[in-house]
Amino acid sequence: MHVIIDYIQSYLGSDQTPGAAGNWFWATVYVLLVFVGLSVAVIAMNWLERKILAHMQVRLGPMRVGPHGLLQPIADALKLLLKEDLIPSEADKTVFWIAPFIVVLAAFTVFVVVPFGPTHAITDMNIGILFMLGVSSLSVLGIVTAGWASNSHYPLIGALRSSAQMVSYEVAMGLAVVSVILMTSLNPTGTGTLSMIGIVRAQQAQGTWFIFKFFPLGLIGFFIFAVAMVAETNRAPFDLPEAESELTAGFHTEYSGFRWSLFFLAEYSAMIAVSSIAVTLWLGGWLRPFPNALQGARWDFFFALFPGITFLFLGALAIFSASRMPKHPYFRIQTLGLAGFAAVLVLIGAVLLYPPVSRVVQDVFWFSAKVAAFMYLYIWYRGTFPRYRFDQLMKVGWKVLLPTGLAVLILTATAGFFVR
Amino acid sequence: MAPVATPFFFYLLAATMIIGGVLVITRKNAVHSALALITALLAQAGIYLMLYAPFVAGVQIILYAGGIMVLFLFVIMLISIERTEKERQFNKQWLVGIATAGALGGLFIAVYTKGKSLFPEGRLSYPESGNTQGVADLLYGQHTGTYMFSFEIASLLLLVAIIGAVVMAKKRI
Amino acid sequence: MPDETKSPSTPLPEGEPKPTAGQPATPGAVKATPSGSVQSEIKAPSEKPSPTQVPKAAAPAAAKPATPAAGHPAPPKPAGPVPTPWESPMISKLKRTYGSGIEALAHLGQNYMTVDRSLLPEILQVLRDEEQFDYCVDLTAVHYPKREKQFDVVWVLYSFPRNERIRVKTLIADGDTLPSSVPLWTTTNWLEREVYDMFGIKFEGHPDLKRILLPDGWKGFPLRKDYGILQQDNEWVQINLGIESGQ
Amino acid sequence: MTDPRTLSPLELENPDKTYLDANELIINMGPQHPATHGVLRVILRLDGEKVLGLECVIGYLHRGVEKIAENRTYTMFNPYVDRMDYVAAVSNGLGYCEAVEKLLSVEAPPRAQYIRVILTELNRIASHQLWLGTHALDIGAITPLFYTFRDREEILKIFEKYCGARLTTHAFRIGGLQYEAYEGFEKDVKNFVSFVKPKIDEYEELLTTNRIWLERTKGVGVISGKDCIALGVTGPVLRASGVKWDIRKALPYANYKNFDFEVPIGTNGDTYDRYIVRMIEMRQSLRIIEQAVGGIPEGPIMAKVPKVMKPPVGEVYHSIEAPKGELGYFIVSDGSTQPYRVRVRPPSFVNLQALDLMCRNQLVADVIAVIGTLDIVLGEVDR
Repeated sequence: MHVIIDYIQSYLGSDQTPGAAGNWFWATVYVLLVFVGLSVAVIAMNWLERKILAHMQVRLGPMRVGPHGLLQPIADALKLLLKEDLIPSEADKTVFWIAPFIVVLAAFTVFVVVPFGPTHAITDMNIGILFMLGVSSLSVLGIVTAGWASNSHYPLIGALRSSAQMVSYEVAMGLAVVSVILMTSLNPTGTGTLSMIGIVRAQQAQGTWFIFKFFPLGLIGFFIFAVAMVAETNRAPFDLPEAESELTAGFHTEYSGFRWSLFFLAEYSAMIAVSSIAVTLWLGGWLRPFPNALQGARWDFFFALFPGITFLFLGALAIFSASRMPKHPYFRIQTLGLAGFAAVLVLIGAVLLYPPVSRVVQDVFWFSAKVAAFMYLYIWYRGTFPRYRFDQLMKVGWKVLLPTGLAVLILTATAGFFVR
Repeated sequence: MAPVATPFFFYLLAATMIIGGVLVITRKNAVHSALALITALLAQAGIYLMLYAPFVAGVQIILYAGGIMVLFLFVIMLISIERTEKERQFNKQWLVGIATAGALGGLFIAVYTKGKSLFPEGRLSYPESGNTQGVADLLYGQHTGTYMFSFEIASLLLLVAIIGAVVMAKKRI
Repeated sequence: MPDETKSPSTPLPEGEPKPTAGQPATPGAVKATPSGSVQSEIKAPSEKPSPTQVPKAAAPAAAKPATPAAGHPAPPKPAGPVPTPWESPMISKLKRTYGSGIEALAHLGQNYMTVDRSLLPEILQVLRDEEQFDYCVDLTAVHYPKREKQFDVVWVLYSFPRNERIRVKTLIADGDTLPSSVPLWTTTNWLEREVYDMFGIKFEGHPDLKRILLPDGWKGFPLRKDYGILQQDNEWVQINLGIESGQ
Repeated sequence: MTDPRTLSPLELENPDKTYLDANELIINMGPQHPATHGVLRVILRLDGEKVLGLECVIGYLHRGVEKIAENRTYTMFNPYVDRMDYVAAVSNGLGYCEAVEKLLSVEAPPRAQYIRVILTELNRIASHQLWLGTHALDIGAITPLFYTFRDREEILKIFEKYCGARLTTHAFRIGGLQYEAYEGFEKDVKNFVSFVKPKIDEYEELLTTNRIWLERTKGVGVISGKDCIALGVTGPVLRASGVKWDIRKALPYANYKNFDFEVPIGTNGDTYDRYIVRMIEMRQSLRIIEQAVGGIPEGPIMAKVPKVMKPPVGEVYHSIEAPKGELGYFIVSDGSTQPYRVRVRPPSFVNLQALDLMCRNQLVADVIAVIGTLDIVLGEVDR
């Protein structure tokens, strides 16, 4: 017993990730935390997307299930789980079964190396970014097999489009990533790193986010990645594989119920994953704004307030909404529910204001806030842009992003050479 | 980090690879074969990881599993599965095939039993943390880069292959 | 599209004249359903001219009254405007060329000409090429079962340069075919298909003459006056639901 | 551009040919498909994603309107026409009423004419708004749909206040109007005009200069004016191909002579031009409404029409410029209370015929765009 507690405690002071420190207990805890956090994030994202999109489109979005539709994602999830799981009779059943799992596995596995903080990652791999790109590229396998296994024309076309699209945009994405890796090598030893944590530390050491490095090269590289990542995740305006108006639902046309929800889950976690890459590579990962310019205990204290204040603000918003709920008895439960939700938010905010907690949590907070900004962008794109046509999409990928990426890579290398 | 349960993972990955490899040649459905091949390739990536060669493992996943196999599937999906399923899996030269496989197996066994002196005992000389840098040094290092020339030759060859493929595939340029 | 698929396969009931051998389905045959005894709304004409004689026998001007409904028993007479001759340079030119095969009238401020079947292809061609009627607005038919030549087929033409709309009408008997005007106006492709679908009038030289609005296996031609709605409903209900129709 | 006359049929019945060429794929789009605007079924023959040809299969919504007409009196048939192009029910009603009026040799009184024009033009805007929303949705922009539906609601409110119905309005009667304009009608219409003007700018802001929108619509589904005329395509599609022809100007009906408006034309005949033409048409409709609503004369709203209508023997073809093109009614009277034959010349039906020509050698995604830009309503195609 003592041994176990010692084993658990031995990690606490470590400045490494649990994976790198070889602590199985904490690694497992982190895996569970990431899994639960991701699931919650997907659920929240589902609700937020519907609400934000709705408000962009002069409508209210879900309003019935729970106050302001807060319970709608849960209701949806229940519906999907209880739904009949249809398998087309002519489908290749084994492959049809496996495909969604490949996608989900790929989408979740990448989070092994995502650094939520200097020590808040499941593990820190030497080849972190390579691992992320590699594993996320596996999800295309799931999509292709799903489209093929359905044995139907629309899914097949969706799958073809999807694989072509993902393979081509991976190239541009890779070039943008390589330019960042070149930037990490601008240190006295001249050695760069592929490790996710190492990349953030390099930004810290060089005193700038890589988006501002060699202005405008970093910015252009970031832009290339930001476009490619939308295409990688099959989101509007690059949502051709599931273009509703053309291919009904693309590669998952024949899927229903639980298996369909796996695709849904995978899509959203893939969005979070690529956003995490972008945040880590260009936006300083877990670093708070101006970590070098605004140093000192006072600034540390000031920035440590943000997580708590954010939650308090959200809580206040919920209280305000609760006070504006209709006063009809019919709405009593909903009002109470919203008030309860507000109370929970305020409580979390209060806990986060407590300095020891806020110090631990603030890295995660900044990281999540940056990712959340990307998520908002995703929704915004979807509300604004029409859909590209397939040849245009390929043209953008091969004729615009790829040459630009190459140019950025070469220019970054040149700039790096002179700086050193 | 100390390796954990190394033999277990080795045998697990090796078994996966072998089963995957066997499935590749026995499945009549080409897509199933491709999926089995992907499994085998992923297991191989795992073995690279165990050899403290994470860079090779990552490249294996990106290139083989993520890139090449997707293109394989791409092609396979477009051909008629019904016809391939009717075709005979083994042709008349299966005896020769078995003989060759047996010879190769014999060679492996011979190397395993006798050849300890041929290969230095132990692992790759680079530790896990420095492996990627080590690979880079071998390829591009100013003083250590012994493979620079061959690397560039290889890339030139690939470029030629790409252009050739485009020329042959495109009816009109 | 083989015609056999549309014509009823069941034998014709008693009392109906057998269609001439080799002729397509006649309106009378429409009623030839399993429940052949059910009366259609309007009786098919009992006498049928031999279609082969039609082009020659029908002297075009011969008592072709201007009003299309002339074949009907005189309805209670409301006072209304009567058609007046339509006179224009175009008409006189056409009349000079084609003589009495054309009858041009104006009614309610709208001009139309009735053209003999034999002259029709030529006149349509002339109208399009020389008189610049480049836009075929519509093509449709009207069925007068009591008349010898049962169908009015009407082209509504419009000329962009002249800003003028006219109607060209021809009369044909059941079973008669018409030359397809698809080579003249592509738009008539679907319009002819619809006329075929609804009236059973065939257009020779049409690229793909098959039913358009109704399913391929449909029996009969619904817009003919002798197409029995009740009977069709009865039949459908009996075949598909196995009960008596409540109509 | 291929000459429409040389288009060959698809030869779908020849399975050998399609089977042997492995590059060709036959895809069935619809009748249950999110982007075929109803129950249109399109059989596409594809080479990869390139369309080699397509065939429309229609009739899933066929209700036999023309047959029904033969069994109803003139008055009884009036509501049926609303069910054809149900997004422009008022225009349908106008065409039918005017055709029967012509047969009866009566004319609606001026006051009725003005109100008719206002309602018809409102309906044109509503129809174009619905088109814009769904068209943009097809191309992947989901937001304009909600904007247009929000603003179309205001039109439907006016309809509802006027005649109690929103969609299938049955607003007009043969000989004029049944209902006097309600109190505040003019104010409502004026308010609507000033309300919707900035909204149309809003739609344009979202789309007109949007790069993706331009890429998706420019050069897509091109049809020349000559082909349009050969195929009988009318309405905004014809005008976008550069033919300045609008029945309101060419063969004026109702009292459109009294109003001052422009007929917009395009130059390229592509999807983008059709979009622009329709946007301008909405503005021009507002202009007509502004003129009309200021000058509604006093007077009766119904001409002297007998209770039991027995038009004299004769036939008449009358057409109007519906939002989708030339909507014509060919009515044959045998002097009885029921029309002997009513033929509807549906613009959607004729325009849909151009789909094959416009989609050849384009991509699947363009088929969707072209179906959208043709602005078809299956209720009218199938009748």
